[in-house]
Parts: sequence; structure tokens; C-alpha cells
Amino acid sequence: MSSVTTKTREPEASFSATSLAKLRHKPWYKSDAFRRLVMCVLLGVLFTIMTGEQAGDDVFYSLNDSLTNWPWLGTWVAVAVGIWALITFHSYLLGNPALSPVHKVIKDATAEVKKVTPVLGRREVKWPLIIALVVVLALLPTWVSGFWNQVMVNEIAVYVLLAIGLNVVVGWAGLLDLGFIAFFAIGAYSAAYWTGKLPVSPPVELTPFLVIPVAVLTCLVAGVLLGAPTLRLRGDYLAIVTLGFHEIIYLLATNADEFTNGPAGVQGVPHPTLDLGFWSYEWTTTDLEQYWWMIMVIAGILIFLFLRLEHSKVGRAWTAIREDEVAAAANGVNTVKYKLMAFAIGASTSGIAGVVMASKVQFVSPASFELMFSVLVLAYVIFGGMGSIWGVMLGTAFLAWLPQILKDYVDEQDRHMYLGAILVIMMIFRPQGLIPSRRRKRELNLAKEGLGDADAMTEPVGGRVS
Amino acid sequence: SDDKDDDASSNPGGGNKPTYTIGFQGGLTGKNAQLGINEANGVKLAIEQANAKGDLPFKLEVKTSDDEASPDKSQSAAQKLIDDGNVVAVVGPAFSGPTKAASPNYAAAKLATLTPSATNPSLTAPANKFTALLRGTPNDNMQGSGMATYYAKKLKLKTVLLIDDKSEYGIGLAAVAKADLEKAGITVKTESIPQGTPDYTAAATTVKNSGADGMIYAGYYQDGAPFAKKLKEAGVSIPMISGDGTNDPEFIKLAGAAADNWYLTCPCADANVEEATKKFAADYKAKFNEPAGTYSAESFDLANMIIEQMKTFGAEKITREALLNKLKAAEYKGLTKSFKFDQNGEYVGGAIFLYQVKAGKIEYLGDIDKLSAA
Amino acid sequence: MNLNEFWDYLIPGISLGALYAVIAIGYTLVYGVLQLINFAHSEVFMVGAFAALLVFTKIEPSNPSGLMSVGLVALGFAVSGLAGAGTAFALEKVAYKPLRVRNAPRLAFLISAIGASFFLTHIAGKLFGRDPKPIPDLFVNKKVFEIFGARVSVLQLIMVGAAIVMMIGLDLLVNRTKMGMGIRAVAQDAETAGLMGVDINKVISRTFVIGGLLGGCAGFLFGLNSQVTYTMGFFPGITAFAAAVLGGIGNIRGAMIGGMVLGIVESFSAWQFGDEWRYVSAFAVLILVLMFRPTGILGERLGRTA
Amino acid sequence: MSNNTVIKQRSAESDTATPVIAVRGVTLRFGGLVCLSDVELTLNRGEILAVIGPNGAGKTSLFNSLTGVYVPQEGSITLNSANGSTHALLGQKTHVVNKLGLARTFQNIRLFGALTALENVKIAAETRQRTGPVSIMLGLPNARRAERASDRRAHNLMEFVGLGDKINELASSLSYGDQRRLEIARALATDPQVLLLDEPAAGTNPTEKLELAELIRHINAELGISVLLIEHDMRLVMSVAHRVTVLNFGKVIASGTTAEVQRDPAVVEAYLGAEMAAEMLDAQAQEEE
Amino acid sequence: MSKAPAANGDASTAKPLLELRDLQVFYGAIQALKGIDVTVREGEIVTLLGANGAGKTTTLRTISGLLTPRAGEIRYGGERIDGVPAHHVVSLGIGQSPEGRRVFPMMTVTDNLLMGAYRFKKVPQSDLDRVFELFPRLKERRSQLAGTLSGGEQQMLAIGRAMMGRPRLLLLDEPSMGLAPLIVAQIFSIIKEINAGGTTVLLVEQNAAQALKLSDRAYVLETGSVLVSGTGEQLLADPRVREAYLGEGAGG
Ligand SMILES: Nc1ncnc2c1ncn2[C@@H]1O[C@H](COP(=O)(O)OP(=O)(O)OP(=O)(O)O)[C@@H](O)[C@H]1O
Ligand SMILES: Nc1ncnc2c1ncn2[C@@H]1O[C@H](COP(=O)(O)OP(=O)(O)OP(=O)(O)O)[C@@H](O)[C@H]1O
Ligand SMILES: CC(C)C[C@H](N)C(=O)O
Ligand SMILES: [Mg+2]
Ligand SMILES: [Mg+2]
Repeated sequence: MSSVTTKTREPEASFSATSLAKLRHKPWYKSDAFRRLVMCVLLGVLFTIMTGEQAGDDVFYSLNDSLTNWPWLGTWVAVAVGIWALITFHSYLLGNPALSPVHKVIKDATAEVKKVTPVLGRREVKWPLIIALVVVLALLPTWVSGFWNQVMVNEIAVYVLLAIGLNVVVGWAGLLDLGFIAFFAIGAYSAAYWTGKLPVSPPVELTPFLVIPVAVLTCLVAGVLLGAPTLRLRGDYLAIVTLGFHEIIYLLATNADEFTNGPAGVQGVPHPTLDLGFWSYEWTTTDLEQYWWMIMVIAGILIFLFLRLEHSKVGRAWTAIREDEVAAAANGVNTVKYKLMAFAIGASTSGIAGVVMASKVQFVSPASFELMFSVLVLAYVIFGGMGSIWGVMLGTAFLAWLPQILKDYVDEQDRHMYLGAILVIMMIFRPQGLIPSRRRKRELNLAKEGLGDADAMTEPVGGRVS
Repeated sequence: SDDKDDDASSNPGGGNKPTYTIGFQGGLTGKNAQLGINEANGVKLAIEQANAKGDLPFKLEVKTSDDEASPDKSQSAAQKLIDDGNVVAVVGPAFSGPTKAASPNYAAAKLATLTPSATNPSLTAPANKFTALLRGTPNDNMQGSGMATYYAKKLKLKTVLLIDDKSEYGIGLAAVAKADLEKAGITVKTESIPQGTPDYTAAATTVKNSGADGMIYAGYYQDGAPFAKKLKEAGVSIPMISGDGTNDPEFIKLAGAAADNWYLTCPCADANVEEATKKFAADYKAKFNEPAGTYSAESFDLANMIIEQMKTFGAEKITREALLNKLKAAEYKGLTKSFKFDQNGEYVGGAIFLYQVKAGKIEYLGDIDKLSAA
Repeated sequence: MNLNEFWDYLIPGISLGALYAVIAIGYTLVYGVLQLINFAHSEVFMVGAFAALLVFTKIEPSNPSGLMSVGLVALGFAVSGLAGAGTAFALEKVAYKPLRVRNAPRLAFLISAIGASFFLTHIAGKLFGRDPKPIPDLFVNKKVFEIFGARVSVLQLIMVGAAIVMMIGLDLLVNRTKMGMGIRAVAQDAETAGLMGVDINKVISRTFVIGGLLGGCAGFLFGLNSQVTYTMGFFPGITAFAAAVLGGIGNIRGAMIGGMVLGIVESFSAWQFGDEWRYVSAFAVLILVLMFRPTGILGERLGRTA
Repeated sequence: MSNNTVIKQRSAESDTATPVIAVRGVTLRFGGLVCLSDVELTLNRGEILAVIGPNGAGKTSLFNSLTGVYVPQEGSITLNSANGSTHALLGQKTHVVNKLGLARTFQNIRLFGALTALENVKIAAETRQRTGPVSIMLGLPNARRAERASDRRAHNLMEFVGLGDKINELASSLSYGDQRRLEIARALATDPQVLLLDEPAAGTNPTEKLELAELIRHINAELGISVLLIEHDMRLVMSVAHRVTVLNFGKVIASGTTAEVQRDPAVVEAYLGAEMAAEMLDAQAQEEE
Repeated sequence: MSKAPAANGDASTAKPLLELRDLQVFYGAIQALKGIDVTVREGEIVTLLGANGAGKTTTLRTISGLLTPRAGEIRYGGERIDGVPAHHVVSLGIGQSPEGRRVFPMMTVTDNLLMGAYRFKKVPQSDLDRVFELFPRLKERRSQLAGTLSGGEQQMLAIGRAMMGRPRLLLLDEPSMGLAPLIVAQIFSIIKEINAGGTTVLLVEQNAAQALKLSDRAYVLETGSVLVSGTGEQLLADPRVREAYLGEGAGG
């Protein structure tokens, strides 16, 4: 439209009472109630498809089957319409949503919770509670089946460690990292290398516990190496670079067969042993609780260390960088140093998780480090509530548990479909995550009022400078 | 999760028969999910048919456990089966990586695992102590050397281009083929064309320009098919051979005319010649509304092998350990081949058969050793 | 390095790059307007391919040639474009708009996008089967042209041609039409655009629709070139996103250049180092470029700056 | 606990002979656009120097060049520290420049909105501490001590700028004028020798402007900090600045005392306009009476 | 600068173009406007004064449909327009130059101006010419990207852009903020000129002295309520106003 005509201008926009009334009040087909109805019906149809038959050879099979399966389709649509009716009449009948009993229940509940929270925060309540929680967690493996024990260690605890690490990078320093699993891989391969299982042999062979500091160091260096050249990048640019870094590490593990044994992976990474001279202990394949306790201890130490960071000089500097990098630098914050620190801390945590995983599974291959897992950890962290250690732990535990429990209820192949749907729904209704950190919540509130960005990651590239 | 149809096929005999479960572990989601699904379906079909026959002294159920083809998900998938006291034997794991991760657990539980498709040679190394693992398929060594033999002895090629797909399966196969080709004095060039390559045109050009007079593709049909198309477009006409990962009707469906003249090997006898296999194919299609795929029949066989051994218990209670021991010693003639294991659980015997695609059909040529000798 | 081989690899690089470019535009457009990585764009691409697959499986063209082929290809574009546009539209309404209304943090959008991506992938797997399926031949005539001794297939010509037409069309649309001006205005300052009389919601919907249209068409071409699977979107999606960033995300011409560069880099690295190093080279180039040009080759354009 | 213990006081006497900052021949270009051209400027120790000029003259860009946000293509910028050392600032990283003793505020307030007012100041104060992440994670005594020190210092500074009662409020919830003060407190927390203020009075009302002028004089006189001030409000400039430098199109067109500058015809034409100039002269005359 | 003929005499009797009645606006739980009444008659310049956070911007944003009032009404030409979405409000002839200028930084000056006329299908060249006549500076820079203009130029562009929509009512939010004294004077004289051309103006200003001199009537807001209102001269003389908004020694 950069061309300009010389014709006379349009007649002055005229408006009448009726046209204005139309503008002020939406027509019925634009009304919320109607839109909700359409949405509900569509959801009903969608749900029919979701619960329908798996298609095979014939691309039309499932489509035909679910859309002509009238009783099933009808049921779901009816349920959807029913829900719609409930919602709509509920608010219509009462006129004022504040009168609704549901509303009242929610309000009362939140009021109760609000009353309880400060009590929980009190020292004499808080510590017993935490201790009780730790005891329950510690006893958990002795109550559940072997399957859940495995899940708790391999799928939940390891990823909780990862999430604690990624939280430092994303939640605190505000660096969007889509390649976090690369460090996990480095950790795991370090374990394989230093225990002499890779095709290339190490100068000395170490036991898994001794590998941990080495892996931490390796990942620290890797984190800095990744961080250093990318520090000028912001938000999404950083995201794609970290993603690229992940792919490069993953493909190196796959392609550099001489060093990593390629896709076949390496086997026989030993279980950890603990030898204190007077007392020694060896982890085994069958003693599942031992791994759980080991990870609890590791996580405990990390939480103990990281919690201090959040409310210290370092945590504040991260927040400052996240919110406004130029202003932070102008006030003397060495942004490079703090960003690298975040990368390094996150990467080392990930490395520890890698060592643990390698010695638990005793097998390392690229298949454990696919890009999807990087995406998933990020989802776990945000789902739980960035910046809040408790939140990310809970979020990770929940999302890692979910596919396992879904195994019992839906077709195993469809689990990711449900996982995806849950992610979307959750983000619609609780975008701040399960337990958001206080600072993040404030940022979110500010964003709601249009003052800045909720995650402070949209700083224009190059930064504002005035 | 358990298959809904199981109840439909429950035995008419009634209540007091014991119920046993046969497990399946494989990747039902994630990369190559279709292969896991093929196998799971084979097992399901075997169990459904066994129940339907009504001559079992027990009732059978199936329990699948998805390991997402990922080693670190494998242990919990295995544990799910181990925990279930009803599970007396397992078909699977499907992939070698997860097999390596979970076998110690199965060994500790003395739960027999009969894998229809984990072909990595090192799995049966005694040092692993994978004492509950029985391999129901010749390992990569055999297929790889079969291909090499055919090229060397029958076609008498000078230079062979060996392509793997960077999957565990592909590189295993390629490594063996490479060794055997070199042993036969053939010059070997290698390339890797990973799974999911976005465009095979460049790869086809590489083949065309390689100057090789024969090609081996160690990979699956999903990638082999588009590759074959591009090879045809590029006008490559040297002999091309691929393994059981490609030996599937889907290969032809996907590649169309480009599949013509490809040689395909398989440790499996021709799935279309015999009556029994035809019936299997029809039943499978009827139940899952897709044709039986790679390893469906092998899984079906292994499940039936387990069932056969279970029958030998008669009214006796079946324990995992006892069943494992019986299976170790057993021999079973299935649709695809005969199954028998050595003391390490390695597949015994195993001729490799050669096929060729002709006019849109996979045609059976014969035992590769015999063909090469001729 | 002989020169013949150079062309042999350049040409597939260009045709692949053209596809990446078309997908990348979808990312860039949405990014420009919403500052959001539409992670589910790769599934829009996949849906486009499936739409074409469905239609052609129904039609079952037998040995089409000449005008018939032209018609079929046109039909393929129409169907896949529509399906892509529809999916993108629905995606915006379901997965993004509710968050937008609530002023959710941007990372929540990212997770919602990832969730939508999972959902679409797996529901497609359920609905259409998880095995790859071929799109039937739309032209028996695979006549191959030669340029500098290198082969160029009809399909490659279609790919590049379609990409060029779409890119030029889009460039004109965004830079020369009133609607394009509305899009640019919303990209730079949505609220003020509203004050000028631009219906922001409509513009956002349209942006998704346009991006989806292109994505769907790309899916069709991609499917035609190889095959259609429910997971087919993931890697082209990632690469195209990298292409968008490489060119300067938010910048339409940048997306085109980025796509081309990555396509060619991939092809050449397949030539020089082997196919397994494709993505390594592509990402290495991406990282190198960003190290020296932190805002991509052309820098941001549609989007806001200071 | 008095201010003196924490806020270092420098000799307040204006030592007009020694320059703290000397900008020599600085030229900054963006592509073809020349933003600063051969700029010469001297800020003497203890002085308040105002930089004025039309919009787009390059004032903010000058600040950005001083603080390392922009790197001019030509010229030199030197800082003469109170301890006698001199540093070349050109091309230094922003946080290094800050460490050397230059602190700034921004034209568009840039506080860390989700942090409390006190935390904003603490962040700046802590950049002068040496505690590392390890001692913090382990909760070592030196880390605790540092934390207490920064807390105390931040409290004092908040008191100093008159925000003593707003310590725990969120920075973003403060009123506009208070946010301006908080930005100044944050800048002071890094213990600067020179404070750069970019339009601190923009968008504030006349009453707040008067208070602000008071604060600037305080900072200058009590803390002995030299101030470089960008401002469009002539009344504020005239009331606090010792000297004025005028930029136009990236060039210095005039420099001198307030009285000299407002009579300069080039300044009147480019910046003040005849009306304003006359008004100001009037006002000054009244004051002198 | 030509003294535009004062419209005071007849404006007071002209019919109201814009009426705000008991307007209440909230940001979440915070009440920003606590029921204000403001009338703007056809052809007037009316100024809203007030300290930071008094609710001036909020008032303008509510009029232009960016915010929806929780109570009260907005009448424009006698008809209620509260609740009409922003992109429709423009088409009623209400143009706004928002706080902080908000030009489209990556568009050229001309494109920015054309954005102002987005509501029209075709834009006559004469409209552009009129703006270029008012702001010759913009004409010089018409193909420059707006983001690279200086603050004053951006302000001119924002006003010019609003003019392109041929508004009957022009809302100006702090047009003098952050501008050099010379430019401030220019902007005020241009506002006068625009008004003389028949456009009604509702002006928000911190620069009370100059704004009051120019306006027919003015309202002083304080924390969301109208504190005083009257003609420009009345308020200039009002001691409360003089003290709070003009500072000591303000010229009159
Ligand atoms: N990053 C940049 N890229 C291109 N041009 C720039 C950049 N930063 C500043 N400029 C240009 O340099 C000139 C000087 O800008 P600057 O912000 O320094 O002006 P100023 O004197 O502070 O004006 P004001 O009083 O309006 O704040 C302007 O024309 C501006 O457009
Ligand atoms: N987006 C928002 N969210 C929450 N509160 C807001 C928002 N915008 C303004 N407010 C609050 O509403 C009140 C009125 O603000 P408004 O911006 O209208 O004031 P103003 O008179 O224009 O002030 P100024 O002179 O600073 O422009 C203030 O208390 C302000 O803090
Ligand atoms: C074909 C596959 C299902 C498994 C493959 N043979 C492997 O060892 O992993
Ligand atoms: Mg400035
Ligand atoms: Mg305002």
C-alpha cells in the first residue's frame, strides 16, 4: 500500500446508533457461549478420534471408523454438549459468577490455603514438614513395586536432577536452552570413558563415584565452551544455537564410532561402589532402592547449594540480567561471567545425572540423548514453574510419571498424544507452572499489566540502549 | 497396555484354569515404533489364536511394555513385566540397545526373554551373563556374511559400496559384511546415510559417482524405499542388496517400480509360499487391518514356541525358571524358520535366504550359500 | 572436487533449500508477529503432506501425464495448502490465543506449542497409521534435464519453481499490500496498530493461515519427494527453524536465504564428508554465522527493534 | 549508623582544574549516519556539567559511548581517577566502565521491575564485593558478611535519596518520580566518581523537578560525585549545572557557563528558540534581583 | 507562528462531541479512574492535566477502546461508544497520538503515515500533502525508517499519523514529552493550527503552562478523579494549579 491514489477520499465514516450498537454487542455467533459450544462439539469429535481405532495400512480406516461410529461419536459429543450446558447455565442462571457454589468452594479453598501458607512458612512447622517429606520419599521405594522403583530412578529421579540443573540456566539466568541433554550425554560418555568401556581407553580407570567430579569438570568446560561464543545471542537465537550444539554432540556420539562405538553404544559401565576402608558398599542391578537413595542424597546436596544461590548476590545478578541486560551491565554486573556461571552450573548438574544414568543402566548409547529429551526437560521445567526448585521438581516428577501411569489406561502408542494435550491445557490454565517462583510470578503479573515481558527473554536483539 | 480384544477370545472352558501372561517388550513409541508394533501384534495374534483353539490347560494373556526403543527406558519397561507374577516369559526386547540395558534385570528375575529381532552379535557374549536371553534370530554376522558371499562368489564383483543407516542394526550388519567382503578380496567403500535423511538425491549421486559395481544397503525399508527411488532416478543400475530390515512388502509399496531388481536377504524362509504363512498373513491383516510387517511372523513364532513349552507343563504350575530352562533346550519349527539356542542363548543354525524384487513382488531365490556355491 | 560433481550436489541442495525456505517463512512470519517459535509448524507441514496423501489415495491416478499431471499437482498444492492453513488457524485458536488473552509468558507459548506438536504428531500416527506411505506418482514423465551436466528432475523444478513463486508472492503481499502493511504494523507494535484500525486478531489469524498455507504446500512437495509419515515434520521443521534464525528471524527474505544456505550446506557436506554429517555441518554453519552476526544474515526486520 | 560510614565522602570542593572525564575527538557512526562527530568534552572533578541539544543530537549516544554500550570509531575517552590513575574508557566493556567509576541512569527508566527496591540497589552494591558462588553455596561466613554489608549499604542509599520508607516495595510499583530516585540510588550503590543522568526529569511535574534538583546538588556537594546531566528542562539545567555543553547533529556547538550558553545565537537558533531564551533570561534577571 | 483565532466564544455553546460520564476503569484490582466526567465540545481544545499516575493516559486509552470501562459511559456525537473495540473506534473519526510516540520503527515515514489512514481503502495524495505541509521535516525524511528519527521527529510523525485518519477528534498524549524547548513550541503551535482546521483536540500534558495557554478548557485529574476544571485562563489563575502544576515563578 505504499502507493497513493489521487482520487478523492472516501466519504467520512458515518455511524449510527444501530451500527454502534452492533459494534458494542457481539452478534450471537460471536458470543462466548456459542463459541464455547462449537469448541465443545469439536472437542467431542476430536476425543472420538483420540479414543478410536489405530489406523494401519489404510489411511482412511480410522477416520471412517471413528466418524461413522455413531454411538461412540454421539456419546462424546453429548458429553461435550453436556459440559457446555453445565458451564453456560451455571453462569447464566446465577447471573453473577461470584454467586456460583463452585466459585465459592474455590474461593474458600484458596482462602484456607492462604491461611495455611504463612503457617507452613514458620520455622517450627516448616522443618518438621520437610523432614517428614524426606522420610516419606526415602521410604517410598520400599512401598512400591519394582516397576515403579525403576521408573522412580531411571525416568523420574534422573530427570529431576536434570531439571534442577536446567532451572538454573532457564529459570534463573533466563537463558533459553534447548540442548541441555547434550551435557547429560557428555556426563554419561565420561562415565563410560573413565570406566574404560569406550573403544578408547582412559589414562586411569575410575569408579563411577570418582567419575562424578571428572564429569562435573568436563561438563563445566563444555558449558563454558558452548556459552562463550553464544553470549551475545538472546532468546530464540540462543535457543537454536543450543539446539544445534545438542545435535552436534548427539551426532558426534553417533558418527564418531572409533571413540564412542556409535549407535551400538557401550555396555558394562559398572555400578558405583563405595569403599570407606572400614565399610564398603556396592550398588547392584537388583537393589533398586539404593539408587533412589543415592540420587536423593545428590539432589539434596544440590538443592542445599542452589537454594542459597537463588537469594544471594548471584541469584539477584541473574535476575537483573534476565530482566534487563544493559541496565545490569551498566550497574557493574559482569554479565558474561554470570551467564557462563549459569551455563557451567547447569551443565555440571546435567553431567552428574549422566554419570548416574550410565552406571544405573550400565549401557550408554546415543538413543538416550535424542533431541526430544532436551525439549522434554525444558517442558518439565516450565511446566513445574521456572525458577522454583520445588516447582520444577514437582513438574518433572509429574510429567515423567504421567506416561508411565498412562500405560495402564490408554494405548501405549498414544501416550504422547495425551502428554501433548495436557501440556497445552496446562499452559492455557496455568501458564506460570505448577509452583512458580515468587520472582517469576511478579514478572508475570507485570507482564499482565503490560509492563515488560513475563520471562524477560524478548529483549530486542542488540538491546535497548537509551 | 493389554489388548482389549483379549477378553473376546477367552476360553470357553470356564473359570478354574490358571491364567498366565506372555509379555512383550519393544519400542511402541519413539523412533521405529512401527517395528515394535509389528512384533507386539504378532505376539497378540499368537495368543489370541492359542486361546481360541481351546486346548490349553491354562488361559493366556498378553502384556506389552513400551521401552520407546531407548535403553534408559528399557529397565523400567522390563521391570513392569518382571513385577507381574503372571508373566512367565517375554517376547522381546525388540532392539539391541534396550536388550543390553534390561537383560541383567531379566537374568536376575530368571524370566526368559526371546528376542525376535535384537541382532547385535555381542548380546550373547558369555561375559555379559545375560542368562535369560534367547535370541530367536540369526545375528548380524550371519546375514552380513551371506550378502558378502553372494557378491563375492556369485556375482564376482570387484568394488562394493557398503551403506549403513547409522542405526544400531545397520552398522552391525555393515560391519560384518565389510569384514567378509574384504576377506573375499573385494574393495569396499563405505558411506553412511542416516535414517530420516531429508532428501536422498545427494546420496544417490554419491552412489552413482562411486564407481562401485555393487551396493549393500544396511538399513530399514522406511529409508531404503525413498533411497531406492532416487537411485532409480539417478539411473543407478548396479546390483543392490539389503537385509531383513528391508525385506518387507512395504518396501515395494513405498518404492514402487524403483524396488525392482533389489536383492533382499533374510534369515527367514519365504513368508508367502507355505499354507500356514498365508493363513498367518490373512489373519494378521484381518485383526490389525494392516499387513504383517517386518518381524511380525518371527514374534508370532516365538510366542508360539513359548506356548508350546508351556503346554508341556500340563497341569503343573509353570514357573519362570522352569520355563526358561525348557526353552533353552527346546526346538521349535515356526512359520519362518526353526528355532533352537546354544548354551549362550545364541540362535543355532540359520540359513540365510535370498530374495529379489521382480515386477513388484518379492520372489524367493533360495538359500544364499547354495546359490553362491552353484 | 571436480566441477561436474559440484553441480551434481548443488542442484539437490537448491531444491532442498527451497523447501526449507518455504517452511522457514512460516516460522518467520509467526515469529515476526507474535515473537513466538511456532514449534508446531512442523506438524502443519506434516498435515499438508497427509492431506495430499489422502486425496491422491482416493483418486488413485493411474499413469498421469501432460495436462492431467499439471492438474494433479495443482490439486495437490490446493489441498495441502488448505489443510496446512486450516491446521495453523486451529492451532492459533486453540494453543496460542487463550494464552495471548491471558498475557502468558512467552515460554508458556513455547511449551504449549511443543504440546500441540506432540499432540498433532501422535494423533496423526493414530489416525493415519504409523508406517510411511507413498504419495502416488503424479507424473509418469520423470524426464530429467541437464544443467552443466547435472541432472535436474521435474520434481526438483517444481520444488524450486513453487518456492520462488510463493516467496515472491509473499514478499509482494507483505511489502506491497494493505494487508501486508497491517501485518508489519502488528509485528512492530500491535497495540498501536490497533489504534490505527488494524484488527489485531484478524491479522494474527491471517499470519498463521499464510504460514500454514506455505507449510502445507512444502509438506506436499516433501511427501512427493520421499514419503509421508506422522513424524516427518520434526527434522525439516528444526532445520527450517534454524534457517529462519540464520537469515534473521522475522525477516522474510532472510528466511529464504537461510533456507537456501542450509540446503546447499547440507548437500555439499553430504558430498564432502558423508550424509551423516549433514546436520552437523548445517548447525556448525549456523553457530558460526550467529557468532559473527548475532541477528542472522539479514537481521530482524518484521519484528520490533529498540 | 550514619551515612558517612557507608557512603564514602569525597572532598566536596569543586576542583575545576582537574578533568575527571576527557572526551577527545570522539566520532561515532552507524553505517552512513554520523551520530557523534569529533566531540570534545571535559568534565571537571566535582562539577555538574549539563549536556543539552535538540532531539537526536547524540546526547544519549554520548552516554552510551562513555559507558561502553557503543564503541565510537574514532577518538579517545579518558577517566582520571581520584587516586591519580587514568584509564582509557573507549572500547571497554560496560561493566568494566562501571567498575572504574562511571554509573548512569537511563532515559527510559530501566529498573529490575520484579525485584524490590532494595534488591535493585543491592545488585549494584554487590558488584563491588568479591564473594564467589562457591562460598555463597556453602554459606561461608564471608558470604554472610558480604550479604549483610550490601544490605546495610543499600538501606543507607535508599535513605539518602529519600526512599527510606519504600524499601520493600516492588520497583515497578513505585511512582514515576520514585523510580527515578531509585535508579539514582542504584547508580550510587556502585560508588561512582561520575554519575551520568539521562533526562532524569522527563515526565515529572514541576514539584518533583524541584526535589530532583535538590537531590542532584546533594549528590554533587555531599558525596563529591561529578555529574554529567542530560536534560531538556532548562529551568532544571540552569538551576543545577555549573557548565553546559551543547550538542547539535553530533557536534559540540557551544560550551560554557549557563549564562554564556543561553546567549549564544547558535544555541538559541538550534535549541532554545527565541521565546525560551528570552524567558530564561527574564527568569535569571528576576533571580539576580 | 500565527495567532489562530480564539474559538472560545462559540465553542462553549457548540454541542458536545465527546462526553465521559462517571467513567470508572480498573487495572485488575487497581482502580485507575474513579468516576470522571469530562466534556469536549465540537471545535475545542481541551487539556487534561495531572501528576504522574493521575489517570490521564488511562482516560485516553479508554476513549480509544484499548481499555473497557467497568462502569460509566462514553458518548461520542451522542452515541455510546464504550466497549467498541479499538480498531473500530478509529473509524468513528477518533485519532490518537499515543504516549511515547509509538511510531512503527521499521517502516518508512510515508508508510507510517499511510498506516494512519489504514481505515480508508484509498488515500488521497492531498492528505499526505497536508501533513507534509504541517511538518516539512517529515517531508524531507519521508523514506527514512521511523525508528531512526529523532525524538522530536517521531513526535511529529505520531501526530501526523493520527491526522491521516482525518479525525474529528484528536487525542494527544503528552506530545511535548522529552522534546527540546524549540520543538515543544513548534508542536504547540501546530496543535493550534490543526484545531483551527476544524479538528477537536483532547490534549494530555505535563507542560501545564503552555497547554493551558492554548486550550479552551481544562480538567485537572488527581488519582483518578477530576479535581478542578474550567477554562484555560481560570486554571492558570487557580492557586492550587499554580502551585502543583506550574511550580514557582511560572511565566504567565
Ligand atoms: N543504534 C543506533 N542505530 C542507528 N542510529 C542510532 C542508534 N542509536 C542512535 N542512533 C541515532 O543517533 C542519533 C542520536 O541519537 P540520541 O539517542 O543520542 O539522541 P539524543 O540526543 O539523546 O536525543 P533525545 O533528546 O531525543 O533523547 C539519532 O538520530 C538516532 O536515530
Ligand atoms: N497497565 C497498567 N497496569 C496496572 N496499573 C496501571 C497500568 N497503567 C497505568 N496503571 C496505573 O493507573 C494509574 C493511572 O495511570 P496513567 O498511566 O493513566 O497515568 P498518567 O496520568 O497518564 O501518568 P503519566 O503522567 O505518568 O503518564 C497509575 O496509578 C498507574 O500506576
Ligand atoms: C530390526 C530391529 C527391530 C532390531 C535390530 N535388529 C536391532 O538389533 O536392534
Ligand atoms: Mg536521549
Ligand atoms: Mg500518561
